[in-house]
Amino acid sequence: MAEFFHMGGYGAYVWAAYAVFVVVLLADALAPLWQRRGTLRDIAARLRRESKRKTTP
Amino acid sequence: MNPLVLWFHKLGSPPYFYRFAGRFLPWLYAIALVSGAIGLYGGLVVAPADYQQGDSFRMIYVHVPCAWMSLFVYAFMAANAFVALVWRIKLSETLAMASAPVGAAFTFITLVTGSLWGKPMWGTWWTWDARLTSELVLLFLYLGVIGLYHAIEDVRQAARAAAFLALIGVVNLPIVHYSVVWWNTLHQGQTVSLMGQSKISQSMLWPLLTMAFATHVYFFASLLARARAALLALESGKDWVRAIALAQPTREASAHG
Amino acid sequence: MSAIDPADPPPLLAARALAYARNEEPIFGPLDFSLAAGEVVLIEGDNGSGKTTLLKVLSGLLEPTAGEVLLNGVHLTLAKLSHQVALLGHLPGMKLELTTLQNLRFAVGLGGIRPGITPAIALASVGLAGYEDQPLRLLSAGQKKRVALARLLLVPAALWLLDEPYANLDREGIELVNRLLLMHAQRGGAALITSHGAYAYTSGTPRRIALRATTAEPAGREAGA
Amino acid sequence: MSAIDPADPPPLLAARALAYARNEEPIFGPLDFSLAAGEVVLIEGDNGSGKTTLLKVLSGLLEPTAGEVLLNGVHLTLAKLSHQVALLGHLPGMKLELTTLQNLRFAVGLGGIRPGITPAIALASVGLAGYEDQPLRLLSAGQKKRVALARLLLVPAALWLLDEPYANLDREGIELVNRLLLMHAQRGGAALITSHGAYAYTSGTPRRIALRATTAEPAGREAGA
Amino acid sequence: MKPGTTSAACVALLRRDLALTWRRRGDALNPLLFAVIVVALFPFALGPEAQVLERIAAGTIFVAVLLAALLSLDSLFRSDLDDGSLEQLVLSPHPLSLLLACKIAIHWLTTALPLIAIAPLLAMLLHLPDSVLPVLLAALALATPLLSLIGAICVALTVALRRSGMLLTLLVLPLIVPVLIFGAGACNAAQAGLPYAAPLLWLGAWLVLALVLAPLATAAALKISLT
Amino acid sequence: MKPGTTSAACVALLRRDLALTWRRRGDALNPLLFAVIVVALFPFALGPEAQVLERIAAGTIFVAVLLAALLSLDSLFRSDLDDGSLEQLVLSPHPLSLLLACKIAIHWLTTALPLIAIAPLLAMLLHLPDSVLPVLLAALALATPLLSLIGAICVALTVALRRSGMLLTLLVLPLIVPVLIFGAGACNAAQAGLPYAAPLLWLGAWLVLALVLAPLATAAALKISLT
Ligand code: HEM
Ligand SMILES: Nc1ncnc2c1ncn2[C@@H]1O[C@H](COP(=O)(O)OP(=O)(O)OP(=O)(O)O)[C@@H](O)[C@H]1O
Ligand SMILES: Nc1ncnc2c1ncn2[C@@H]1O[C@H](COP(=O)(O)OP(=O)(O)OP(=O)(O)O)[C@@H](O)[C@H]1O
Ligand SMILES: [Mg+2]
Ligand SMILES: [Mg+2]
Repeated sequence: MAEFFHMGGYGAYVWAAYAVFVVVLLADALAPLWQRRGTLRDIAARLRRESKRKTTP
Repeated sequence: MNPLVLWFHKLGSPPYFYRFAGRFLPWLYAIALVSGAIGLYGGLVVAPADYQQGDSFRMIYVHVPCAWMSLFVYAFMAANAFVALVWRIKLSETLAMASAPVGAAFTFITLVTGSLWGKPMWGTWWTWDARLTSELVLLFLYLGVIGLYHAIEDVRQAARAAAFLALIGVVNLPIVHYSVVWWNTLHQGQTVSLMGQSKISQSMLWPLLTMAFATHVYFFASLLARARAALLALESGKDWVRAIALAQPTREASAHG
Repeated sequence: MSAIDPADPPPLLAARALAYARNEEPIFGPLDFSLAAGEVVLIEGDNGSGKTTLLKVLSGLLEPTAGEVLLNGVHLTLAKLSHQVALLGHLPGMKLELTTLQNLRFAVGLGGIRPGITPAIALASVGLAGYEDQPLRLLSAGQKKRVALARLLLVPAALWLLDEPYANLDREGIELVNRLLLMHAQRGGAALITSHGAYAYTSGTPRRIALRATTAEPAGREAGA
Repeated sequence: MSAIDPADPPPLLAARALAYARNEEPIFGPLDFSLAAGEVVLIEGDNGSGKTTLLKVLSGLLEPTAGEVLLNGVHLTLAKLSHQVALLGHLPGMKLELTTLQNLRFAVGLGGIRPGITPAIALASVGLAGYEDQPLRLLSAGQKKRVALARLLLVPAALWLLDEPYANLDREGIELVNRLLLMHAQRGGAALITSHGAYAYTSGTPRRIALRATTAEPAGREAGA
Repeated sequence: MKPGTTSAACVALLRRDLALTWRRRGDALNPLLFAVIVVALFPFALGPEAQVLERIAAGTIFVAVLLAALLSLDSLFRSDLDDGSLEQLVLSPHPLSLLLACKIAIHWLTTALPLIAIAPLLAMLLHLPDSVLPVLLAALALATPLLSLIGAICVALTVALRRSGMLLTLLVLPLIVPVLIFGAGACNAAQAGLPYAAPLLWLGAWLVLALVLAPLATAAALKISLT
Repeated sequence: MKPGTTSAACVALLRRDLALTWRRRGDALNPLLFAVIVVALFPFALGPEAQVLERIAAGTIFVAVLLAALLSLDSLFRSDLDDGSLEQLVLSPHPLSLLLACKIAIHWLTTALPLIAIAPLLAMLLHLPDSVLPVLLAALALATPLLSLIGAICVALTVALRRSGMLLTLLVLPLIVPVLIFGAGACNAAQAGLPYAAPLLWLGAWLVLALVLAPLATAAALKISLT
């Protein structure tokens, strides 16, 4: 197992490369989720404001 | 009308696309995850160490698929940009702009993993040879497209301007791909080829192809997710979006700042 | 729609179901109106009702979301439309560093000149005789507006689109605008002007087009990620 | 001049032989006037007569070439003067990227707040309730002006200097300005407003200060070496 | 009701822009001084060793000139946008690409040409060998119009933005990397005694292409960003 | 009729400027990209030889970072001037120098600090030896606030002019040549294995001086250029 992580002396490089791969793609996958949630929240807030605007003269 | 054409027409309608994409997304993510796991297992465990490079060659399984994707996504973005500019199809604008961040992510991974691979192989993190340089330029092109898109306030105008820029940048794609042929570079030449004979053994090849498949599927998943989010913002005045927003669980929604 | 009765000349400008939406938010609803030669029409509406936007659409700077515009009964692309029109917006379209005369000469070079007038005459008719060599930068807000009005006199456009032409002008300036409009109408031109209604075009009762503020709030991108 | 009769309170603002010249060209002549608490005074003048320049001098942004300004009977340096005054010029002094509420909060942080009012109340009083989270960028010309008026309500300044407050406003907006001015006068404030005279402050007949355009043409530096 | 001729419009535009440059002639000096200062910073930053400076002379001058030309590009349409003149240009009945070509030409004449003129001075500051100077001048003469033309497209795309200066740099850079590599490459080859004609010929070929296509692309980009 | 406290005004200003930076966070990336791009231009212009690049690395990075910080300085008061906020600041009852110090601090935090953070990346691109990197970072950490402070004075002087970008460069560069000499000098000394503490200490001393005097000078300059 330790040998597996050691990667013939190249462990640091190999695992760093894989870590970058996973982390960047994970961030990329989460971004649209956040964005969608933010947009929906903005729209809902705006709808509320609009209804307020219609009620106040 | 031909049912396929009809379906395409329907796909152009944002609410339909939104629902359609929402239905497919989980499956795409699942396929990408599973095939990615298989590919990584194959690359990290099954494949033998390279006789020259030892275990460091295992970086190929992230480096090369991402490198391929960085080019593929740009081509996809440019094709959509072309359609968006010529036929003014809103969905193409959205798809082009949704591909840019994913492509930039793949380009970034290519640069970093290449750099990490270069340190043990060439003894330096970075050299200014043609392939590395043109890939860096590709990253700048992606960033330019994204930057321009976010800098302009009107969303559709922003998409069209950025699409225009993306089209101009297409000249860089052949340079990246053929740089190893046109100039003598430190970077490895063509090793894997779909048509001819690959210069790499089968046990090393299949995990690579699996990873390539996984990254393609992942790209389309991410693309659909981004396009969905962008469509919501773009169509925020339409009733179907309002309905979705109102159906959202309303926590203490403080929307300021 | 394009069958035109030869006895009845088509209106100079006709809009059919013209509408504009920004990011899917309607700014002004579908509008139908026409403007005959010799007519001056006032566009009225409250703050934010889309008056400025309407003029930009009619001048060809913005593309309408729906509807069409006909000039002399001919359906026009927006690019063509823009050549028949003189727009006076909030921005002067002039260089502060250059003199009034230099600015007007450039406008003439770009847009052509109406026969029988020169830049110097135009300047005199807006009450700025003697200011020919004055750089625009040294004029007050109202004086700059007068130079912009002089440009309208020079350029051979049948249709004037004026966005709040009365703003920043003193009483004499307001009368000047009315005089210019009357003159333009009498020689067969037409004009669309916006106003909040407190000042009005005084010769005869002008026709009015009313814009209501759309209730929906405009959806811009709020710092979208 | 500085002997003040204690029985007769000094005027809020008094100008003595105030004059301004740009590059030796007089812009407005020596002016003497005073403004008591509760008064609203209209500065009238043709285009280029120096109205904007006078307000800038009174707010302390420009230094007068001659004369002096007294606030509550005390002779003030311009730096001090500027702290007692709220100026509403042609520029909004607000950030287009921020929401109306954020902009007003900043104004309060910078200038302090009048007791008994909040930014949200001020917004509502200018007819923009419901626009609290709207970035200024998405408002029309008239709506932006209303936000600028809301700032005046918040800041604890006794003297308002308003440069063409009616420009860009619809009828309702004009009435709003008049209402605000009346309110400000009734609670002991004073205001100087410029106008071309076509709109006027409607409650009672306001006192007017007339500026004549100086006959000499302003001599700027024309591409001086 | 006839509009004026297109050539009259171009002449009017050229005259106005020249008059404006003359009125703002202080501004026109700025790119020159910027280039001089950037070049002059290098001896301070690297130390005064002549060999080092000589080795980097051609490349540094190229970079400095391109940066100066690039930063001044930002103002190509800026003031016309701010005062509404650009709207008037777009609304004029003449081909927009032709009018824009005039503006680009004026811009090159008034900013890039003076930069080429002071290149010998910059060369002296960094001890560039005299034999390389003609190559440097030829390379700059081909590279700067290319930059103006390619840059104009990007400026047109960013014109609707306030404060676009640096974004512009980002957009232009990828497109002019080849120009820089070939232009500075020719100088470096000349300095090393190698043949240098090929890269210059490439630059010339691109320039011809850009002269034809760039004004059209600029007009298209401008229309996108104004509507 | 009491105005708010001065600390409330500073807090309000800091909050507003941070909110603005957040709203314009795309713009905030620009100086970073500019610095990366300038650094990247050098290998294109000079060729890829590692020894050459290594020799000029520290100096070039210093020049690039200073130029990027400098060009972004131009916007320090620009938008406040354009929309009239600056008039309101000047008319406020609080010490102008304190308010301006807040603005300068925000500017440094949002532009110069990120530049320092990516300096290691720039160092990698030009093959700067690892041992020199800490010295480079220290020198930048002392030099960039000096630049912001000195630059702010010049910005205040030029703020009333439109299009002041390059003029600003001209005013500031002569003033920061000593900063460049000492900062890059320290790096070069470290690279040559020589002692490098003295120039850094000098930079530190100037920084303390500038922290005290520059906001006062900026306020004075601003008042001059607004009236
Ligand atoms: C920062 C450094 C690097 C960058 C930017 C980079 C970039 C790229 C790109 C863009 C490709 C795809 C080209 C195409 O499909 O047309 C690629 C492929 C490849 N790279 Fe790299 N690379 C880097 C370093 C390395 C290193 C150090 C190695 C190994 C020693 C390496 C090995 C490979 C291999 C084997 C391929 C597949 C070639 C093929 O079959 O087409 N790369 N690289
Ligand atoms: N750039 C913009 N982005 C988004 N919305 C905008 C923009 N400009 C204006 N709006 C909105 O569009 C609507 C119409 O604006 P427009 O400027 O046409 O109104 P207007 O009738 O000219 O008003 P005013 O009388 O105040 O000038 C307003 O609700 C305004 O808030
Ligand atoms: N920056 C300047 N430099 C030189 N002269 C100027 C400048 N600004 C204005 N002037 C001149 O000073 C005089 C007064 O200008 P000011 O702007 O105060 O007039 P105003 O009464 O506000 O006019 P308006 O009603 O048109 O706004 C005018 O003759 C104008 O031409
Ligand atoms: Mg309007
Ligand atoms: Mg005025």
